Amino acid sequence: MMATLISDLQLSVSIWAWPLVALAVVIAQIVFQNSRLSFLISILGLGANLIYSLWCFDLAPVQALFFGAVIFDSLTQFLNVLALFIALGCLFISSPGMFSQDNFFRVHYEQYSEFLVCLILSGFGAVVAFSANDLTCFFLGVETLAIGTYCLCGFFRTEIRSSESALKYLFIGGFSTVVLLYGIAFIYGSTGFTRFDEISRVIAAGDKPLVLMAVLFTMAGLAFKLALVPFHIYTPDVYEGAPTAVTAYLATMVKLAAVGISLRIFWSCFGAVSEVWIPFWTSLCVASIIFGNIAALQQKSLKKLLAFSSVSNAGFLGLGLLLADPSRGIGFALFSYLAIYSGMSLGVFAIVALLEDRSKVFMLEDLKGLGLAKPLYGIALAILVLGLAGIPPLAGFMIKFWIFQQLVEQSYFAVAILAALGSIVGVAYYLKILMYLFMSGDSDWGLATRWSVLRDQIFSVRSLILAAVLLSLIGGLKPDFYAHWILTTFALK
Amino acid sequence: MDASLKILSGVAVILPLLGSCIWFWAKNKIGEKITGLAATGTLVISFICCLTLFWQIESSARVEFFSWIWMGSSELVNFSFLLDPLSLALGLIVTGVGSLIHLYATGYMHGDEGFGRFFSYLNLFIFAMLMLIWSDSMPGIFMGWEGVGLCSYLLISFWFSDEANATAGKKAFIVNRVGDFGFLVAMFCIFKAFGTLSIPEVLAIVNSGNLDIVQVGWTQWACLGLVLGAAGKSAQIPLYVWLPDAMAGPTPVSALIHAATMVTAGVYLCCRLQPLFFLNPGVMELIAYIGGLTALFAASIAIFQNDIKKVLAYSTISQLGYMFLAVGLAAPVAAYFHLMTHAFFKALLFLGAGSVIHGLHHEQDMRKMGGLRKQMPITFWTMTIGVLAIAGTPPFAGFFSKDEILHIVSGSHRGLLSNIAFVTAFMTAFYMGRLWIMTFFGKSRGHREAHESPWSMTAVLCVLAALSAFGGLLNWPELWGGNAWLEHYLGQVVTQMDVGHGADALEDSLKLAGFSSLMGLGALGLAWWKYRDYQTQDFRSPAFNLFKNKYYIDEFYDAVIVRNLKRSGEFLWKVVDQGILDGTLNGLAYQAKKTSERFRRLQNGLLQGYALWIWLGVLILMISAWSVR
Amino acid sequence: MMEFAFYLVAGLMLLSAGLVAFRPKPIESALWLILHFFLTSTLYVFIGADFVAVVQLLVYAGAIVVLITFVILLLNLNPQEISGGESIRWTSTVLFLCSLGAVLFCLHISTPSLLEKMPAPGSSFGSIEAFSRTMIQNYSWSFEVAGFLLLLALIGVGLLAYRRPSTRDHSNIENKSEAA
Amino acid sequence: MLTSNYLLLLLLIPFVSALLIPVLGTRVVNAVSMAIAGLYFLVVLMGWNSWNLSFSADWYEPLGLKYSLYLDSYSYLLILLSSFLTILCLLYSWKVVEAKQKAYHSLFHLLQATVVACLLSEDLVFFYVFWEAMLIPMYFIIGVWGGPRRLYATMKFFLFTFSGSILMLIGLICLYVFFYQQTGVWTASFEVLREHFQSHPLPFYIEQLIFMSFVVSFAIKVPLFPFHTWLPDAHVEAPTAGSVILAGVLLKMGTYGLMRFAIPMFPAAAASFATPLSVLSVVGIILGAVVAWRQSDIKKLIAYSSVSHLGFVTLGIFALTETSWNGAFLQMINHGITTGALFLLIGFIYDQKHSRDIERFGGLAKQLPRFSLIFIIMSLSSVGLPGTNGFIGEFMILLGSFQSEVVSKLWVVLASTGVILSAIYTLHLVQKLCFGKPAEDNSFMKDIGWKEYLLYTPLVVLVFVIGLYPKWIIAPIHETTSAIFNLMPNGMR
Amino acid sequence: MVDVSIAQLLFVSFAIFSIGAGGFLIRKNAISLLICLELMLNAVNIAFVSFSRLHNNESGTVLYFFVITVAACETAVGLAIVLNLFRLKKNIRIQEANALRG
Repeated sequence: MMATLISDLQLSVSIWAWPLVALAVVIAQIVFQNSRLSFLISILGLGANLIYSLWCFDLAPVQALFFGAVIFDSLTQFLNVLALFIALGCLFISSPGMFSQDNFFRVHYEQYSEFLVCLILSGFGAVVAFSANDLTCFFLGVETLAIGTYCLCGFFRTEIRSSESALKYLFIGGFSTVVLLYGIAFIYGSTGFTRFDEISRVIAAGDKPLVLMAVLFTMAGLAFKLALVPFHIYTPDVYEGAPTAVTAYLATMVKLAAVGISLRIFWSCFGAVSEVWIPFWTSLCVASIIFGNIAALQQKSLKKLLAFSSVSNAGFLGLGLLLADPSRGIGFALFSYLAIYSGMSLGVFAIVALLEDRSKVFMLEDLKGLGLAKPLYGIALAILVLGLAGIPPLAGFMIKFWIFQQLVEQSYFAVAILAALGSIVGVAYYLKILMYLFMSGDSDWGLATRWSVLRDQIFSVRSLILAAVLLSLIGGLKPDFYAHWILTTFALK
Repeated sequence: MDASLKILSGVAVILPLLGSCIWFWAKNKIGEKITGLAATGTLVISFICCLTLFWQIESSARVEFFSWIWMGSSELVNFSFLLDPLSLALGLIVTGVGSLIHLYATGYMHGDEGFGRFFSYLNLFIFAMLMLIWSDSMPGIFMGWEGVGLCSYLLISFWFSDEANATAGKKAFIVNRVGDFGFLVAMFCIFKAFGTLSIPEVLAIVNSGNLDIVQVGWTQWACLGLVLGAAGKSAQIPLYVWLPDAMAGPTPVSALIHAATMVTAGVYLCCRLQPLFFLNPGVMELIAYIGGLTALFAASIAIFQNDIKKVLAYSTISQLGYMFLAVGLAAPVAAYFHLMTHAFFKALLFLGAGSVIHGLHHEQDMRKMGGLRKQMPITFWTMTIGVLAIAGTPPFAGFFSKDEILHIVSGSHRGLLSNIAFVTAFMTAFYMGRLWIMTFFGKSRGHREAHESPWSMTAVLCVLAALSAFGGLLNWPELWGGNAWLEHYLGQVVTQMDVGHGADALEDSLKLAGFSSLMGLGALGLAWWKYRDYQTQDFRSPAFNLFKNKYYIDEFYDAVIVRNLKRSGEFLWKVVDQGILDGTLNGLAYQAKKTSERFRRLQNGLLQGYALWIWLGVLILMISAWSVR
Repeated sequence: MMEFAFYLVAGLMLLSAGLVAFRPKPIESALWLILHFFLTSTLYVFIGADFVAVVQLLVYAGAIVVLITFVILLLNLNPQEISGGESIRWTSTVLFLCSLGAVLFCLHISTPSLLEKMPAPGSSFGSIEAFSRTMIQNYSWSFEVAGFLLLLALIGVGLLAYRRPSTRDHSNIENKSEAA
Repeated sequence: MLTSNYLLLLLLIPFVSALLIPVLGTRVVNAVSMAIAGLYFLVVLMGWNSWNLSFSADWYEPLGLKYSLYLDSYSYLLILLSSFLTILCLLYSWKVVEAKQKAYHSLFHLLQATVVACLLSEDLVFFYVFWEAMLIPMYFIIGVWGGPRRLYATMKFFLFTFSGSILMLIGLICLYVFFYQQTGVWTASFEVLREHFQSHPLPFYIEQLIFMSFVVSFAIKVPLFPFHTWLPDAHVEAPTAGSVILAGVLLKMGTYGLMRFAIPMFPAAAASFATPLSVLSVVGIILGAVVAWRQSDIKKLIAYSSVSHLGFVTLGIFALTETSWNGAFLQMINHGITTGALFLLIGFIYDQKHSRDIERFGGLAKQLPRFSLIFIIMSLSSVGLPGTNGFIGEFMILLGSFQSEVVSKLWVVLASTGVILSAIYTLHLVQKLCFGKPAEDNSFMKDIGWKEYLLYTPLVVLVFVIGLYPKWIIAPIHETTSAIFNLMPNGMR
Repeated sequence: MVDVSIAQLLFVSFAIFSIGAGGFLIRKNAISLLICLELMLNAVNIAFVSFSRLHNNESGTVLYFFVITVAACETAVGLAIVLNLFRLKKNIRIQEANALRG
């Protein structure tokens, strides 16, 4: 028993290294009281974890660890790598405040270490969630992630918008948690087990009366995490108020976890009753694609606009999930979408974080003339935005293309057409961003930001942006590099 | 032999083209005189070429140059000439009269700033005209056909600073385009029927006589199209309206293009494709009636015109009506004969009028003329010959040609048509007499001192006078012991309806000739009686307003066609394009925006509202689940 | 007899829940919440989960509600602060929707297999020993995660609420942010 | 004889130059980009008569996507045209466009590159990618350097075209997937798909649906009535050079797509839709002409005349006879030359007078004789006067369509009335512009100089060379046409 | 030990949940919302325990424990946020926390 425990620990290093890093930061903070040091530690720790988990990325057959509570398969490892990337990205995005002489940032970044811990531990929650093979792990992971993000949203605690977003996120999140808990309760109640494999066995065995309820409530809870219509309703406010680094985190990490866990729940547990949940899920996704895009049309605030775009992208992710039946080995569209979309939105939010001025809402008008005043930022933002819009030859197009292809392949023709129409609407507001960037005529780009002093020596953020742009370009022109990785990881055809 | 033909015809055609390219720029360099003479010289050269061709070719010859439209599948159209009596005869007239008129124009256009431009257009016209009459393929003809249209457009709106001229030119071109549309359709039908557009091949197939009913059907449509085209080019009902306005151009142009050559292209086309028309007697009938009506119609208008050039223009239309009449009655030779004589005397008349206008410093209103007999004698005498010729008084050219047509009409036992023809002949004589008298007789009515024109103009007048005096000899009927040279010459390619031989035929024809000539003289006398002491009064009774206003045809077209076209344009633009199509789009966009606005207002920032949404989502899921279960 | 007691308890639970939810003063709701938790633990006793019942009392009633009450007292909200009289339309809508939800719920779960009485549980059900064995063996990983979750909550609360004395010019920042 | 690397050269030169130009010094930009354009033109000329080259490299192997290029005479001639027009545009913009020259030139080269890539691509997905990518440079050219309502116009242009092409995307994905499902091989290579679906036809209604999805997308680009309303706005607002490229090249992509992809792929479906589509073309011809006549804005007039001209082209295409196809393709090139020249001429006087109101001009023939001469020549060629290039094209189209089995003669005859209408509006324009009393405020305008001679002479020469001896250009066109028709089922020929 | 049907217990649980939801949706100050949240979580716990009883295994109980853990954490964080907001706005009226509307 001990031996198995130790071997499990050896195997799952890349998972429990997360809280280890967090603990290290906590201790360092207690001892040295130096937020830069904590930043360094967390970067190094997560980086080491990333390298490690890429290093021994083994495609061994599925292993259930810790008495079958954790499943350490290729999906877990893949998502773990993505999660590490995202966490590092968000750390980078949040880092510049450390160096700011500005009062606002000085005050808040005194507690940067706590910020880091929360971020890392919630990342750990995400990992736990999508590596879960058990309802308890799943629930605890999701909650860890959620509570961590609640705290992160409130990071700028002297700022009303930030605190409000935390408040809203917490209360609505708590409400949805209850819904999700009902789902879990019904899963458990209808089967009597908490391990996914047993659950799926029982469900496959015969129809249990409460399965439908289980599906509905779980779906509602996960749709909330993934921000699908109508459970997206909190996104604009929360995204708007939260510190931009946290917004990026919400737009990427939370969705990542939600997608991973939905894969496990829907395909591993409810795989046998897919005809029950597929219609509901599909309609949610299509609704979010169309609704999200239409709602974004009239948004004046950049972050809200990005929130809605993330809603529509969540719809695409959901469709990808619909098409990603692991038993048939066809998750390619989903995983590539996840990877590329996370990269692109990280880039976009990094730029926003550089340009924004916390003292007021970042309006679209504030972008006026940026493309002329700071062409490089302008072009980078343009490329990323066009990528989000799915204009070829950028990576954003390829991922949408693969989604469409698999939709057609599994003959969801109507869904494909609706999604296409939705993305037509979407293009309109992405183009609006470009208009503000380049076509506003006057080049007096006068958004006085607190970071303007150091904007040009923030190496980390600029490198992040550059990486995102490159991903968006190369991922479209030569998709092999990530596609092969995904395909080999999941042994897809 | 063939090579020489190629060279001769090539030179004849290319020289004017080159000329037109040169004169456009050259005038400022080399001066007016040289330009004019050189331009005339090119024409003379090509006239000589035509003459030599005329001597060399006894029956007919084809000269191939290079392939033009190549449709991929097969060589479709070549630049190649069909030189046979029809084309050669007309070619002679075009180049001959053309060079005369060039000479005349050197005098007439003296001192005009557009001198070089004028001659370049004129040369270009000659080129296009030769292409028209010599090409052996429908598209080739069409090229010339539209080319002459272009030149007439450019020349009518030659003095473009005056809006009216530009408009007149535009009108001419567009009305011609209507005809060309017919021509195009005709080409399509012919190609559909015979699979080729080369005239010799088509005629060969037609003459071989083994056509199936479908092909004949297509030829019928083709002929209708051709009639439309010919009507457009030769100013027949319903497309004659452009010709009177075309008088806005300089007088030499009116003489060359709108009297002698271009307008006769329709007649030429009908003669050229005669076998095709023989297949469709109905269409022939149509042509005959169009011609007759036009003749009468135009003549009745001409009587009431006061602008000297307008009178001539309408008389041109009416004479062209005669030609169509003849064509329609399967008498191409007669038509051709009249075409040639008409070319002579109408050119003469126009140039005479031009010389008058020139002498009166661009005064065109006959009511302001009068008594010019003394001041410009040469013009007077030559005009007199012209008037007599067109009035059909023996022994002038007009007499023979018109008489032949009258003869054929009366021989064709179509009562209406023959009556029309005679009445028209009478009217023709009358209004020509009116013109003659109002211009040269009586006392001068308030114009400044007139002067005789320079030699270059008068000389041309004399030459043309001679031609229109003796042009009748070309086709001195056999009945009257002549040799009917033209009839035999053209007989090689076209077939003339027989008008009978023998004593009684002779007697008839003599009667007819006498009658018609008496009629002409009578009309002249009437005109003399009415206008000899013309002051300012004319037919004043309102009964004549209809004629004075040219039957309100222009107004009619304007109201019925142009207006409606404009209105439909506005409709399509404002209603269909901007209203319906753009309206739908902008409406969609607007709706999307409004919906989005609603969604935005739905983000009311109230936490519990949001929670309610989530709760609603759950309920919706449950309800739908319950309802599908 | 026991049946009746069960129904009584259930009824009281609903009643207390109603009071918790709809009493205007937070402090009152907090107190009613304690009662509600007592009743809940009674229910647990009824269905034989004794240990759970105890924990319910200790943790919930003991810890959480006290925490809440404490905060309420800390904020010592003035009456006009808490007397948020909610509009009747809003209330009725919500109540309607909730009852609709309850009805749907009943429709969904009312299948015969669920309506029959539950079989008597095993002897060891609800015992500490059985519980802890399960917890330590099958759910050890979750247990660890729960630990980290608590740590996270701790630090999060620190992040949100704790302020270092060293922080100088707080007030003006707050004023600024209020102004914003 | 050239090797297939020639195609790579064709593809890469403009891309590289587009990337190169931004890093140049502002002073040399004009010269360098002109030089590159000229060089490129020579390179293209080099390839005369060496078509049917093909090149293929893996793009994304697992899904069988290839960068497979194929050069036939169709694509060659259009590439030639576009490189030629690009030179003229850059030459025109020499002293005219002062603002943001680098971006301007770079965008023109980028546009060139995307157009060439689109023309060369044989793989449907690759074709689609660049078909969309083409929009972006044009979007910026109109949006940045355009007129007052440029934002509306460019947005309309982009969205309109994009929405069409999304449908095409679904259509081609259907093909791509159906092929996979029938054969188990992933490929989007046009040739392969065409052969397969002619030997194993799909259900006819599906063929029709997919065909229509293609046709709608292409028809919007052409533009075919009733999808033409974006064209006038785009033309009016675009800078002169933009209009030239738009009219000369971009519109042709639509007809090219029809001839090269849509109809060869589904000849039967095409035949079944021939009547409605040709009716639309005829409506376009007449509507375009009549509406053009009523315009007071010169550019709008020419834009509507383009609608009319391209109506002829589409009529010829849908008539499905070799002659009409040859004519149609020739007419595409003619339209590029003639309308391009007209836009350049209008731009010439617009830049002097800053008005496009037809009423504000007049009597230019007196003040600008050389200009008027060229203008009249071009107008005549657009009227289709025999001896100019316009006649050949229209004549072959109409003659061929008249012989067609699928299109009723009545429509062809109606289309022929376009000959009259075109005369009406063109002469109207000529009269208003060149004839009549000289407008008093034209006196300062200067006639064309050596630069403009450089600009217009080649165009004038082409007008007559094609008009008098078209064989040299029809012969290559016919090669491809006959090749396409040989592959069609016998019923079609 | 009473013998009731699972449906009855579930009904109780869901009824409490609905009441809690109702309170959650209409109360006006943040603290009450937190309390209602607790109420709802408690309702879920009832379901867990009942199922645990139904299936006669302890997993439900374990879930119950983790749920109260989470409940505690959420309450703590929630209270912290409410405190913070109170510091900033001097009130905790939920409907006034709408700086992010539109």
